[in-house]
Amino acid sequence: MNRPFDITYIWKSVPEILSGLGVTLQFLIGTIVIGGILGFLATWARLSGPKWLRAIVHSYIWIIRCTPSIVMMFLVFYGLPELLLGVFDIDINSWNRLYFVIIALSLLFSAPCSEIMRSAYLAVAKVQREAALSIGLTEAQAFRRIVLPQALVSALPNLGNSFILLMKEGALAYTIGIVDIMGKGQLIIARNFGGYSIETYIALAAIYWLLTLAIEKAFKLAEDKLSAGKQPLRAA
Amino acid sequence: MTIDLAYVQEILFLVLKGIPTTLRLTFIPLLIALPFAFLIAVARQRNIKILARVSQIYVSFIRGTPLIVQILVMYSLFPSLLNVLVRSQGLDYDVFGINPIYYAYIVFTLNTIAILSEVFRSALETVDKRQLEAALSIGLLPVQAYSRIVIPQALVAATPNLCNSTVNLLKSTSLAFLMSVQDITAIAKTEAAFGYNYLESYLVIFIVYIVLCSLVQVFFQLLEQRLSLYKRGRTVTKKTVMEPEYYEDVRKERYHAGIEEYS
Amino acid sequence: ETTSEATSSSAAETVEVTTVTVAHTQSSAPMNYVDENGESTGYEVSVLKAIDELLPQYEFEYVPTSDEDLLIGIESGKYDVGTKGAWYTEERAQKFIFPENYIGASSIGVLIRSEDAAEITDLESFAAAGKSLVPISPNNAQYNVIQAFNDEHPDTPIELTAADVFEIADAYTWLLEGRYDGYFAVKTAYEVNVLAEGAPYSQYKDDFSYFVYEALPTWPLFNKEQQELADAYDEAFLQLEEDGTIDDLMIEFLGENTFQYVKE
Amino acid sequence: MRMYERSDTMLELRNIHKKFGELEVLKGVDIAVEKGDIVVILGPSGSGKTTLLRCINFLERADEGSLHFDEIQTDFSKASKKDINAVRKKSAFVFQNYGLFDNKTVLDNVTEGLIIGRKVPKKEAIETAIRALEKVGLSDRVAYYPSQLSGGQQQRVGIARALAVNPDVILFDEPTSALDPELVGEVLQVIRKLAEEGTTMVVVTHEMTFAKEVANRVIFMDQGVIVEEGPPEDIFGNPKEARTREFLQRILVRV
Amino acid sequence: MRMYERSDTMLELRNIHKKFGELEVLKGVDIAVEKGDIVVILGPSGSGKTTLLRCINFLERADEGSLHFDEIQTDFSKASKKDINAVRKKSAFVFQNYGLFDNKTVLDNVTEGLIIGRKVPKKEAIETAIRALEKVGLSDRVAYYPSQLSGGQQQRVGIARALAVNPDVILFDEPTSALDPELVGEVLQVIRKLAEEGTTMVVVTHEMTFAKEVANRVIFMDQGVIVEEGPPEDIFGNPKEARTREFLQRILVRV
Ligand SMILES: Nc1ncnc2c1ncn2[C@@H]1O[C@H](COP(=O)(O)OP(=O)(O)OP(=O)(O)O)[C@@H](O)[C@H]1O
Ligand SMILES: Nc1ncnc2c1ncn2[C@@H]1O[C@H](COP(=O)(O)OP(=O)(O)OP(=O)(O)O)[C@@H](O)[C@H]1O
Ligand SMILES: [Mg+2]
Ligand SMILES: [Mg+2]
Repeated sequence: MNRPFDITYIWKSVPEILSGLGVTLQFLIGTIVIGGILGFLATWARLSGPKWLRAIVHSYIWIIRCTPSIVMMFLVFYGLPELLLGVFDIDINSWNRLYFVIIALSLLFSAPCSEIMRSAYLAVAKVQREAALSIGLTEAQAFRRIVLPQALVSALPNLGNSFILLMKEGALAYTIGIVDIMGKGQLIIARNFGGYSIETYIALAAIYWLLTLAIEKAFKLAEDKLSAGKQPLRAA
Repeated sequence: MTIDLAYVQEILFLVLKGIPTTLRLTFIPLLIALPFAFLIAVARQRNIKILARVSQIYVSFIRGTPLIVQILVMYSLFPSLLNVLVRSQGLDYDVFGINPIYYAYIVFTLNTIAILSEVFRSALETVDKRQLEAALSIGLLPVQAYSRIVIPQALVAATPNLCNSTVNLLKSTSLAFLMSVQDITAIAKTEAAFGYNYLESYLVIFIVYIVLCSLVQVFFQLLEQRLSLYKRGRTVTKKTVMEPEYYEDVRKERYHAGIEEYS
Repeated sequence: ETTSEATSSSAAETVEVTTVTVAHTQSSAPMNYVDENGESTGYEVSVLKAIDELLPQYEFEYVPTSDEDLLIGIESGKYDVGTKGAWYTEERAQKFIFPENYIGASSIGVLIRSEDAAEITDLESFAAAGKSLVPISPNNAQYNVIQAFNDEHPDTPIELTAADVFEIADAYTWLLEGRYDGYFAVKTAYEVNVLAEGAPYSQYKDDFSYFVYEALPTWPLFNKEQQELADAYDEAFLQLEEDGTIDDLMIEFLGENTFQYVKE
Repeated sequence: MRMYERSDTMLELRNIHKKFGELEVLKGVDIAVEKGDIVVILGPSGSGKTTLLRCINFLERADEGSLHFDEIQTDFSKASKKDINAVRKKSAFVFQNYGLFDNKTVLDNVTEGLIIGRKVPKKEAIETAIRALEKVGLSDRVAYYPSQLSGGQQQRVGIARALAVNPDVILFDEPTSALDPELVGEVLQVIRKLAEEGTTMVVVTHEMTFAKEVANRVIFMDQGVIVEEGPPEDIFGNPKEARTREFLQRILVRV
Repeated sequence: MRMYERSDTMLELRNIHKKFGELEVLKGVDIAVEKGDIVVILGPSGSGKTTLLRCINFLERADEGSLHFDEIQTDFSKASKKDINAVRKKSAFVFQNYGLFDNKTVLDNVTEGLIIGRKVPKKEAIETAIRALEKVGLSDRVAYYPSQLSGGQQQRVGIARALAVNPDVILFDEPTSALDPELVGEVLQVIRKLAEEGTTMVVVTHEMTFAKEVANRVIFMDQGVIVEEGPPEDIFGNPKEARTREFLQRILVRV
């Protein structure tokens, strides 16, 4: 194959790509926190809220899951300021664009996140909660101390999937001009008129993979810690 | 800013033609991925030495690298490589004539396998070990024990996450346009480019995805209800207690055969 | 007169300064892009910067963004003006104000293998030879050019494949290995990737040959409310064309003045 | 047979009804238990004993009926969150299936209700827990997880967990089903001692010996109703109802 | 005490060792069971009874020792998949914790091993299943899921499930722990009848009456070793070992 390849360029592009890391981490963490809280509230409402609230939350999750991310991005970037201005007379047009990215991603993340939590919660044996209540723990305590840690064991791999997907959502930020590591890579390639694209993408992939390995490592530790006392499904 | 409804209608009709492609791009990779993902999940769960290790690296690599990079490799580099191979074998096969949708299938399948393997792994965590043991003890083979007892129970916890993944996949198939595959997003974008009717195009895309994703969600919701019947315990009615059909059938036949020994 | 006011800096403080948000695409070098330092640049952006200097009543602020956001943003008024190498269509003219003067011209040339150079010299001969083109993004002016060509030559159309092209130099390889026969390349890109000293494909420079088909004029797009701004642009643009700034910028970013290839 | 000083009613249920779908499992059950009483509930499999205990602790919501628990007086259909929590704080449940916390060690299983539920300081809670575990002969298994225990060991952790929180009322659901006779005797001692200290207990059991030796009142249930109740010597010695006689006959023949 | 015709050894274990981490739970156990035998294993909680049964069925892999099961002869460290499957096909296990399939109704729990494991036609399987369920008094619960059953009902489904597959050897782990005395008697009848038909059974139980009435050999285990074994009249009437005497004493005092 007559494809030019300049291995040193991989190295050369790394510093500039890394200058986008701050943005990536900001929207990743921001979304995990806000989207996670939203998802948690949605789960709670769906499992033990009053009927009307359950219906609302169910539709919310339903619609969000149907929404393509680019559509959500534009709804938030254009619709939300209009809405806030029209209804509450609050002007958020001057906000840092990163906030819009975080809001859009949080909404998108909250729905699958809530489904992950719901399925994990339902998978914990009923008697675990009952036993906790019977020794005088309140519902909240029973949930936090007994049910949640067990539910997390089965939620973690799915949350891991979601976090990693989220981290790679830079393309979405790029559409409104927020440049994360992926965006940096694309800027470099554009400046080179497409030259050294493979080298640049290799650098990008390596950086993403390293970040993924870090996330996976953290999840593995959490999983090992939380699954204490659990007997893995292994045939004798 | 106004939305041109007539134009929305026009694009909608054009976009409908892309639905089969979008569905193919979703369900073919999904169906191929299911068994592989499950095998990886089992291998990792049961810690089967080399297999578990290799799958772990695979999952991490595929999840960890941007889809666009995988598309670059699969769509841009892979055919060139294949071409060199075919040539070196002296074959006369037109590698570049291959419909790029196949590369799209490969990329999406590889990704779906990685994602679903984690979904299944977590689902298997929810099944009590004793369920497997009980199945083995009445003489089911491990394969049967998994398929009849463990998997149905694991699927209850897996369904909402399978739904998440399917819906995500459905939406991310729009990336196939990078490989010149004409799915619904591709058609809408091409239409939009001419008159810059992006608002209308995105509205149409939104509508179509709402319909498609809703169908997927309905399917998985019904599936979850069906699979978790045993957990909620279906409401006991007089009928289910007194005369479940199969039981009645057997009783009747016994009666007619004159061997009704139990009344 | 406004022009004299604008040029004389002494009058500047008497004018109320309006901030104008200028959107531009971030990855369409050489027309619009973001440099190593995160600064907006490119041919079109540079022209607008020069225009800003001529207009004391306006202060331009640049926002690099994507094609989609740029269009929706200008239409909704989030951005006052935007530039993305947009070409003119009737439909677009209903949504945006196109000024009198186009800002640049995107030269459309086709890169082919040298072995075909004898046979192919223009699009007509390319089409007649039944050659295939590397897929083009429908967002790109080139897409429109081929569509127009096909409309004019219904008997020998060029097969046109749309793809959401991501900017990669692989098209050069594709030509070499015979996957496609022609690549619609901006001349600058060809120069940077093939002709220049130490360019990634310089070792194959004899394998390629390039012909220019035409240049398609590109316009900045103004929000429907910004007629006044558009007028100010037109005036300033003519001035820049006159004093040679445009020509300088063309040479700087595109290597040549592409207006010469614009067909009327 | 012992008689403990009786102050007043600790626990009283009136007219409990509970349906699962169409199946009526409890058909109007009344029970009154005095402070310090050990009430044993006997009855064939599926007669509603577990369901009754679960209703007392609001793990199952009875469809009808009223509950009086110490100062708490409420209707099952109306019971507020506050009432429910108060009842649970004052009682403990030993589950038929042990119901240990799978993600906690033996020690943590026992201290959980103390440290979290009752805000006992950690050190004190551990001491109490170890004392409770010693009573059931398990102080050498504190660091094990439930999945690493034998059936009998798990059952004993369940008992220790209930004892440790020192509740006013303990509800035992077949607390000795997985225990060998040696241990049954030991648990019996523990229960007697608790009663002497004033703890009220309701025990569902199939062990007749256990019932005879420990109860000061025996209730015989069948098909969701109380067939007969009274002091053990009456129930075992001179049952009035035919159903009770029939049930006891088979046992007495065998033992 | 019955003596059944004895053909030859059905099940033989030699020198079984099993460790969990550092804890040696089985320390060299030897057992030989003839066809049609009912062997009862007694022993205090945690002595390794369940672990021993689990090893026989390969639910736990013993670290050392050999197994002879009908024609199968293998070493635990070497046993092939084929051996393991063969052993499981010929045996059934009644779990201390019932171990019902949560996702299957009572009827399906019982037919599963027949239809899937043994390829019995569906109709025939249902008939067999219903007969097995009738034996344990549960034919009116065929359409229930395990979560809708009382403890005793679950245990009986577990027994019916094992009976239905008509295995050569049944391993019972405390099969009557959740049953009332009436039902214990019935299960005892069932087991006796099976033995007469030639089924070999190993029963772990804490019910001494059960042991006395049904066993033709009793094994007393403690701390991972067999302390004493023999016919029930010897073990109960005239135990040789001090540990056995001590264990039995406490029971005999109480019963
Ligand atoms: N969730 C449920 N849905 C339907 N029926 C149920 C449910 N829970 C219990 N039952 C039925 O209620 C009846 C009483 O059950 P319960 O557990 O109270 O019996 P029990 O007296 O404790 O029996 P055992 O001695 O066998 O434990 C049983 O027939 C059982 O099938
Ligand atoms: N997975 C495990 N990890 C560590 N220790 C274990 C594990 N399983 C069992 N044990 C230990 O092995 C010992 C024997 O357990 P086993 O279940 O065989 O006892 P058992 O004789 O059946 O007792 P019981 O009558 O109480 O059921 C117990 O002390 C228990 O703590
Ligand atoms: Mg019960
Ligand atoms: Mg045991």
